[in-house]
Amino acid sequence: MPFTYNTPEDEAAMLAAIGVGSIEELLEQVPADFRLDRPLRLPAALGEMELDAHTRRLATRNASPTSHACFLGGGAYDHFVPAVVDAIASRGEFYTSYTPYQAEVAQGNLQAMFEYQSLVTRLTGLDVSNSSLYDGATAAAEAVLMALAASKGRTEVVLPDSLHPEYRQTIATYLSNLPGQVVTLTTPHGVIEAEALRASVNEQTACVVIPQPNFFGCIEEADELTRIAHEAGALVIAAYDPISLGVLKRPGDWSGEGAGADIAVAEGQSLGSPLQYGGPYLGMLACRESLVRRIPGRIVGQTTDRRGNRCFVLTLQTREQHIRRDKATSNVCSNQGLLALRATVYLALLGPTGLRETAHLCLQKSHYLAEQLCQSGRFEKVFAAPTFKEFVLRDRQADVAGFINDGLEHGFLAGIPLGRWYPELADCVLISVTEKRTREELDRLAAIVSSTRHGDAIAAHSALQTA
Amino acid sequence: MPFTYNTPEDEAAMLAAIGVGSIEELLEQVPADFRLDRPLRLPAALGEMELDAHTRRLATRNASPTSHACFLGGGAYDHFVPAVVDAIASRGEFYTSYTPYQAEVAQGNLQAMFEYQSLVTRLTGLDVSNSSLYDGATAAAEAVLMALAASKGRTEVVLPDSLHPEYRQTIATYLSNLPGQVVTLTTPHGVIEAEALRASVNEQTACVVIPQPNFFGCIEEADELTRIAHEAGALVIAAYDPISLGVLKRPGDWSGEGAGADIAVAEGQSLGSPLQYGGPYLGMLACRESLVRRIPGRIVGQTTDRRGNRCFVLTLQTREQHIRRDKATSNVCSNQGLLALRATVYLALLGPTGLRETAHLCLQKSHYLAEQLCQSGRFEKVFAAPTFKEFVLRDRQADVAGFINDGLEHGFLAGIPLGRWYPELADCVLISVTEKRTREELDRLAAIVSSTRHGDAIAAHSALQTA
Amino acid sequence: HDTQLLFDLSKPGRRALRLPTCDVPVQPIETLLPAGAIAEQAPALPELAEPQVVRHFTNLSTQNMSVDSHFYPLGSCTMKHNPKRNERAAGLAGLGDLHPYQPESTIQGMLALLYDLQEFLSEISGLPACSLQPAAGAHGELTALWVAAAYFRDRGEQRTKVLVPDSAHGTNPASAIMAGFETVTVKTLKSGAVDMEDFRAKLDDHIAVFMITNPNTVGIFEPAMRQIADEVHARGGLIYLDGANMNAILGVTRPGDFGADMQHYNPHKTFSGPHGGGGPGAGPICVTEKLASYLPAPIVVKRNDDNQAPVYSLDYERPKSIGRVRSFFGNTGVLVRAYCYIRTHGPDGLRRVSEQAVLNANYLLSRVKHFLPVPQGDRCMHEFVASAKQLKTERGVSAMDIAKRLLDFGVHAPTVYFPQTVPEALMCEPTETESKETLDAFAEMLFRITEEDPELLHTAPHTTAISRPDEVAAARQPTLCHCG
Amino acid sequence: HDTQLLFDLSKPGRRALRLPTCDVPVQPIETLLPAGAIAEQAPALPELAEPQVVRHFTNLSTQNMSVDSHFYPLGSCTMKHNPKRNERAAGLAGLGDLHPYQPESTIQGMLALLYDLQEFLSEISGLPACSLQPAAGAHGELTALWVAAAYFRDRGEQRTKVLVPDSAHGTNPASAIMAGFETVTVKTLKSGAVDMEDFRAKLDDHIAVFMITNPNTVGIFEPAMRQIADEVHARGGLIYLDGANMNAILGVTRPGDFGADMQHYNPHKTFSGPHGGGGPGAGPICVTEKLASYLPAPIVVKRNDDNQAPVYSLDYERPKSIGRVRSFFGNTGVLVRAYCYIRTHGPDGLRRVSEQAVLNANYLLSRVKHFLPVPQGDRCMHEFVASAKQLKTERGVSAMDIAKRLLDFGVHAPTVYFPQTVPEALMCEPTETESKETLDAFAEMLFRITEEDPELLHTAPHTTAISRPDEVAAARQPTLCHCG
Repeated sequence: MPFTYNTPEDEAAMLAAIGVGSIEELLEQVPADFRLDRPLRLPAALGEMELDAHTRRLATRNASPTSHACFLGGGAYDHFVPAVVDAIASRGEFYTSYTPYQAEVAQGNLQAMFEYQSLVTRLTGLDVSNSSLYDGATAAAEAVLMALAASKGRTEVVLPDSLHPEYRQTIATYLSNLPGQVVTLTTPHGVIEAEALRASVNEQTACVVIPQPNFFGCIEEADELTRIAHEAGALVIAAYDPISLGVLKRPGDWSGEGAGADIAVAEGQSLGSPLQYGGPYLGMLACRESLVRRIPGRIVGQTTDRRGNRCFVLTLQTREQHIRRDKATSNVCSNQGLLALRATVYLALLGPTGLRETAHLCLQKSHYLAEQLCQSGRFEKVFAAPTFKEFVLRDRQADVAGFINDGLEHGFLAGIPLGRWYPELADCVLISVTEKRTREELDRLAAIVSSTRHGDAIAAHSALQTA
Repeated sequence: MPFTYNTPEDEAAMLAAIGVGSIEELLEQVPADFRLDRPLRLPAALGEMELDAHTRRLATRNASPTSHACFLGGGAYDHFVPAVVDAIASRGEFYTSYTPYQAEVAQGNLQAMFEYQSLVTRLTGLDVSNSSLYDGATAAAEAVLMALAASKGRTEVVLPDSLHPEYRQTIATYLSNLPGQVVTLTTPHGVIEAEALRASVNEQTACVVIPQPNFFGCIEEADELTRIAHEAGALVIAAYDPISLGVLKRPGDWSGEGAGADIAVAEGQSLGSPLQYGGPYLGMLACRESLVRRIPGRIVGQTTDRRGNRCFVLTLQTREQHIRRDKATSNVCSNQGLLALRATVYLALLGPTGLRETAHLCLQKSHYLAEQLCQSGRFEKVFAAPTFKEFVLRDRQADVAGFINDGLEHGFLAGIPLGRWYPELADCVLISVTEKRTREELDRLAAIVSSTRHGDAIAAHSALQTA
Repeated sequence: HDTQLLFDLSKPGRRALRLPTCDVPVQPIETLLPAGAIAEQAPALPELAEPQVVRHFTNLSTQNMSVDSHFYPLGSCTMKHNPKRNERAAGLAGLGDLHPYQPESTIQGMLALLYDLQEFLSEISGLPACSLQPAAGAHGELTALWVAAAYFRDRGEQRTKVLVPDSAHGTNPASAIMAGFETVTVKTLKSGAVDMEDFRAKLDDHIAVFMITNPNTVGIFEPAMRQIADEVHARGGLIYLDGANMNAILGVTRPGDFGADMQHYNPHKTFSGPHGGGGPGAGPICVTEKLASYLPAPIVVKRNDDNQAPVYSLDYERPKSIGRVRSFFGNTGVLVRAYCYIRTHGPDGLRRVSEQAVLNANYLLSRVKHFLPVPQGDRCMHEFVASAKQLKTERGVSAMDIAKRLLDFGVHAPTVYFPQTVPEALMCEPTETESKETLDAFAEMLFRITEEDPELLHTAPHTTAISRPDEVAAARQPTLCHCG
Repeated sequence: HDTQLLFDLSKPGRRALRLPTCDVPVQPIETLLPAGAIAEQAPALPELAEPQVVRHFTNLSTQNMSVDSHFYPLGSCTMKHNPKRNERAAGLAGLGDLHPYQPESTIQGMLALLYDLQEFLSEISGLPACSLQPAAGAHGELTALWVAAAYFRDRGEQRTKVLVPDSAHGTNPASAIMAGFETVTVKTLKSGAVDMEDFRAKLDDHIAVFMITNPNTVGIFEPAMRQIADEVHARGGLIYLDGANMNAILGVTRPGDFGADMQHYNPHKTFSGPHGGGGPGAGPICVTEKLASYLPAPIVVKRNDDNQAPVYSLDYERPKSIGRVRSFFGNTGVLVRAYCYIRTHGPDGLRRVSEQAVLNANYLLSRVKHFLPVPQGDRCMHEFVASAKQLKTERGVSAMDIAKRLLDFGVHAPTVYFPQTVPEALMCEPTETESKETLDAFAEMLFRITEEDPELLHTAPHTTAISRPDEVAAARQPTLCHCG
């Protein structure tokens, strides 16, 4: 038992002080007929060395973006994580502390959260941010609930097909037992059409969720769409990619400064967090000042202490479940503090120039790859709309699985088949290109598509090994 | 320039304050004819992401004890490093601090060093320890210099062939321009013979270095050898493996408690430090009280501060180069503080039971493997002496290179050929087994030796992949 | 105390990260993106050098108390030791870096781990079906309530109410509301037990779920658990077990065996996942067989073909599923740590965890009760709630005063003012990963504090960088960001 | 201030690490080992639980000042920022875990890195041959002197003396003695420059090596470097360059170009390897062509066969080599970090490092000289030495008082009382990785201190856990271990 302290002598002394003869006697608080009368059926304990060997063995049974060049996106991205982010986030004082209920001994977390909130408002162009939610999808769902609550009486939520399918599914679950209906907007051309939106919004519309860039990587006409939604009295919820804000207009600025989105949500994994098979990630949520008391989750505020020093505390807690119980804005308790810290460190390292350069590299490289893949003749672009860092291609051979398998064989995680979510796009693949991908990798991926001869591809692969 | 701060505005302000027009003007302190008039011929700068990709590419061009089961020893061992050791040693306050010259802001390092010294005296059974030297070989050389200085007039240093050849080479270098001659003791049976030692020591002998276990993994008759050396008035320098002290008698106890080795040196890499291709490692040196003022390197002592609190300081500094210059006991300045910290954490985690269990696993598993390999018929034991965790085998097929290549092919770093250091053992291999090796690995290594058919071996290898 | 913000440290032109130059032909951005979509300038992030960033956050970190550095008896939060070995495993290339949409063939190791974890959690809870998807405890509660709602909907039953004891975590009623139920509060007795009279008065055929925390939030095992479960079940309702206190009962008793139909886990409490300053956690849930088909998709399944190595895959074909409750698989990084923790302990070790947690809590209770009354009595499971009511009445010393003063002694405060059923509550959960020496020192500190000058306590803490921040001002005129 | 030692925390029976049971047949230990070799009991190590170990060392760490947390202007030590990216690279599987006796075919990536590093160091120094083997700066000095001795022996010359300026690091004379030479001290002037008269008086045909630090230890570039080198060379001697101060001249000038025959590097200073609380460092050396054959073996060599990828190997066939100076290849972990640092900077970046280091030092000098005289004058390279002599005389305030008081302000002290040629010396090296803001704050602190009440200073520091330890008592009756 490496993590417990009590020696047999300790136990004896403690039991005597308690006034019982054994630990068993203490456990008699649990009625006998509830007691488990056998050991749990679990594998026997592993020492650290065995655990280490075991987990390493499991890890070697996986391919990963470390071993394979990764072109998978779809809401989770292989962006570069600077070493400083890991170094800071692995400090025990950060990752082994709890929710900062005692502000005097939690200024580290509280100030970092305040900095996070400040960075998010600067990123989005909105007034306030909370200190994190679970992930992009639940942040979107919480934003929808905020909008429904804010626009009393309105019950419709317009979701375009170009919004991440798992976000749409999550929102549907969140609405499943509540008054609030999803109105689906089809996007046959890969983006929301202004006319279609105009036809979908009315006095029942609480909000419209506008993804930017959307799930297909396409750029929505956010200015126009925002105007349409606002004209109908609906709130606009932006679902943005934080990296894209190195080049794209901020949600708060859509359709003109201060006239933009009312709430902006994002998956913050791109900002310095590892992919770790889907989570924990970082739900980001910012909004206009007027919505501040409807925000779900923790918020940190600045104040002064009894000596007059600037300091930070959890604030507006009357929104929260631990105070308001069934009247709370949300049931959120644990948030993603450590991931928000990672995003804070990441953005501090990047600065405005680093963010812009990162976004530009994604933009340029993804367009280059799309072009190379289309030139092969096997693929064609599906949507005409401009894209940021990912794009949808149609395999003229209708063999997406084959393409992905060929990629694997040559050291690539080549793309995401879209058939699971979009049956009509069963012959299509979503390909994402981050700043990490080198031209050499892009050219090799294009080469295995162009070449049907196996030998060439193998040669390309060996080239990598000697690089 | 990610690590510098000055903006052009800063530079201008600073130059103005200094009273010069440019940095160039400051550099004119260097005479013009010495100035380099071209850029250094170095590769262009890499951003962090590029550096990361580059170093990962270099790493994938190496096989390693992470990817291959490692049976290499010879003074550097693949022992298990608990995660706590890495977590503590990667705290910036430890690894980015300097030699604790200002005790008030270095109690962390000073106390850890004091604990290290205390642990080493308990490990060795000797009175005092310094706070580290470069590695085992230089610790041995420094010990020899100590012994020569202590036994004024005596100039001979007896080194057996069973001492690590690189330790012998290092000692020879250290003695190259000093009064002090090496007397070599051959060890045809893998250990020092008492009679041979008796014949080599005399009133000129300053010291005898006794390795335990020795380079061949064999157990020396340390008690008897110590008595012989001491009878001749020579000092005994033990060169021990710290892990072996989980089962073997402490150097200070050789030939009876308090009658043992006078100085004990070791390579401390085994105690929680990574292999990292040969360094940095940890030179350990402990000795009797009477030799304390001849110790090379830093020593930490306990004292009290002006308020009467227990605290720790660098002490006995009049031995050292920064005070005594050409009268110092050694020129050592930088030591291996971070590695000593690792050893301290490692020993704190192991405790007496963990150290004993680790030693026992090495002992049992190495004997098991030796037996399995010999049963194959291809190998035979070379020396009759008992061994601890490594052993020398002779390849009856005299194809050590073939054995090692076969091993590589099946995922093993199988052993160290001895021919480089011992031409007479050119058909021999040194094999080491730590607690990390599993029976399955030992059996598979034995299997590839037994089997001459390639197919079987491949099958054995695939078994690993699916484990 | 230096409260310089990142923004205060910024100077135009500083850089901490240099990106490579573009190695593909660069096209004018206007040809790639519509003019209206392009930002006029980059967001006003601070401009810093790397050493600044490192020093800023390193020093910030030391303003926190944490389990790595301090005793942290924050009741209900199970602030136990966070093993470094788990951090190492979760960070391995091949585990920590997998993309959520990789082909299943490329993640067999990860799926095997997750499948086994599903099985482990089911075995520990006695509830056979498991979903690893929820992102946190409260999210698990909500997911389970959605499952319950789907179950009743499927059966054509109109059940609108959820019973919640007044001592429950605030997440319980909040989750019930989000799942579309109304909450009905059930009173508890001074002992912390459910007031059976009140319970029976409120139990009817509209009750969908009784959300019970057992051991409850004062740390006692619900004495009427059997009756509660039987009577709820008799009315066709379901029992939901708030798993926050699982640390008390691992291998001792199983929720599925004492009547629960659903439960969540807090792996970051029970299974030592670090709390990360408030998160991330995870909230896997286990349910009975009859509720299994409503769990969120996907779930990891295992196929054993004859004589072949097992093949793992993700089962999305769950037509009755409530659907997704979040994106991607789940908080896998947290789940990997939980898996490691369970593998490290095995059956005997897990039971010993609970035994030692209960021993430590009872020992601390026995030391403290003499000067800080513990209304629930002399026994507890893994935590107990002391009350400073008498001190407050007699000397004006509040639970908050005691909590703040403890900070001066280098110990984190217990949870205060929860549960609301105990006046001036101090909820202490020492966990099994603390020593008798630490508990003795803590008890002595508490005693010493109860004897100290109340004035000293009202203004505590005295040794921390800041003291008693003005929370009222913070909430009244909120400053929520440093606006550039 | 808690000074509990590991031993104070120990209790019999505690365990932090569980080893697996033996999976091979266990034989009685007496059948494997001779009775006389077996220990009667295990060493008396402390017995601890893992949380204790983590908390103990976490809290110990915060008792240190470090570059990650504080400005650390410790002259001559180049306490610059230690990039985290280098730590990551050095810890990679495949770089950080290689066994030193792996077959060369299995370490081509590592050998390529080390080969390139040899080339980089040669280019930066202007000295064409390189050995990466020495373990630290002082070890590099010693190795170079062994090389010199071997060179002269090979030429049949009897040279017994090494010239060392009185301002040199103590390692210089200490290394000279260990290499079998006698040291002859050369005086320096108040400006820090070599006293040429004294130098010429001591230069003769028995001089093997002049060990010069340039920029020297007061931070000025030796004005008579040309003459010194010419005159030593004319007498057949060699110039050794103590590379501690290379941070001042990267890409600006090269030791090989200003007359050095040999030099060492301190990668943990110049190339940002962290200092680790006193080590590890590394001490690679570069030498001229004529000395190359005496370098320690092995050296990494590269073979380019036609149209093949280059093959790297270790060259042990060096018959004139002085032999080994340590075991294994070298302090590779430190060298990997140096390699990363050089690759991160490239030619322009390295030069900029020195430019900024010189700018920062001169700026600080310009701010400080008004109240803390700098005897060497108004200019320096990367560091300078101020003197508190006047303060000492007039107000009784010593360099040590100032150093200790700085700790109260959250800044590490400069190097004090070195070089011994400057009375009440305060040697400041700000490095290029500090900001103007930090330098301004530091200068203000220094000024404020010089105005403070001397009594306050004599008893400083006041805010640290301990203050002014009794070093005399420590040395007189040494307590060097906690003896069980």
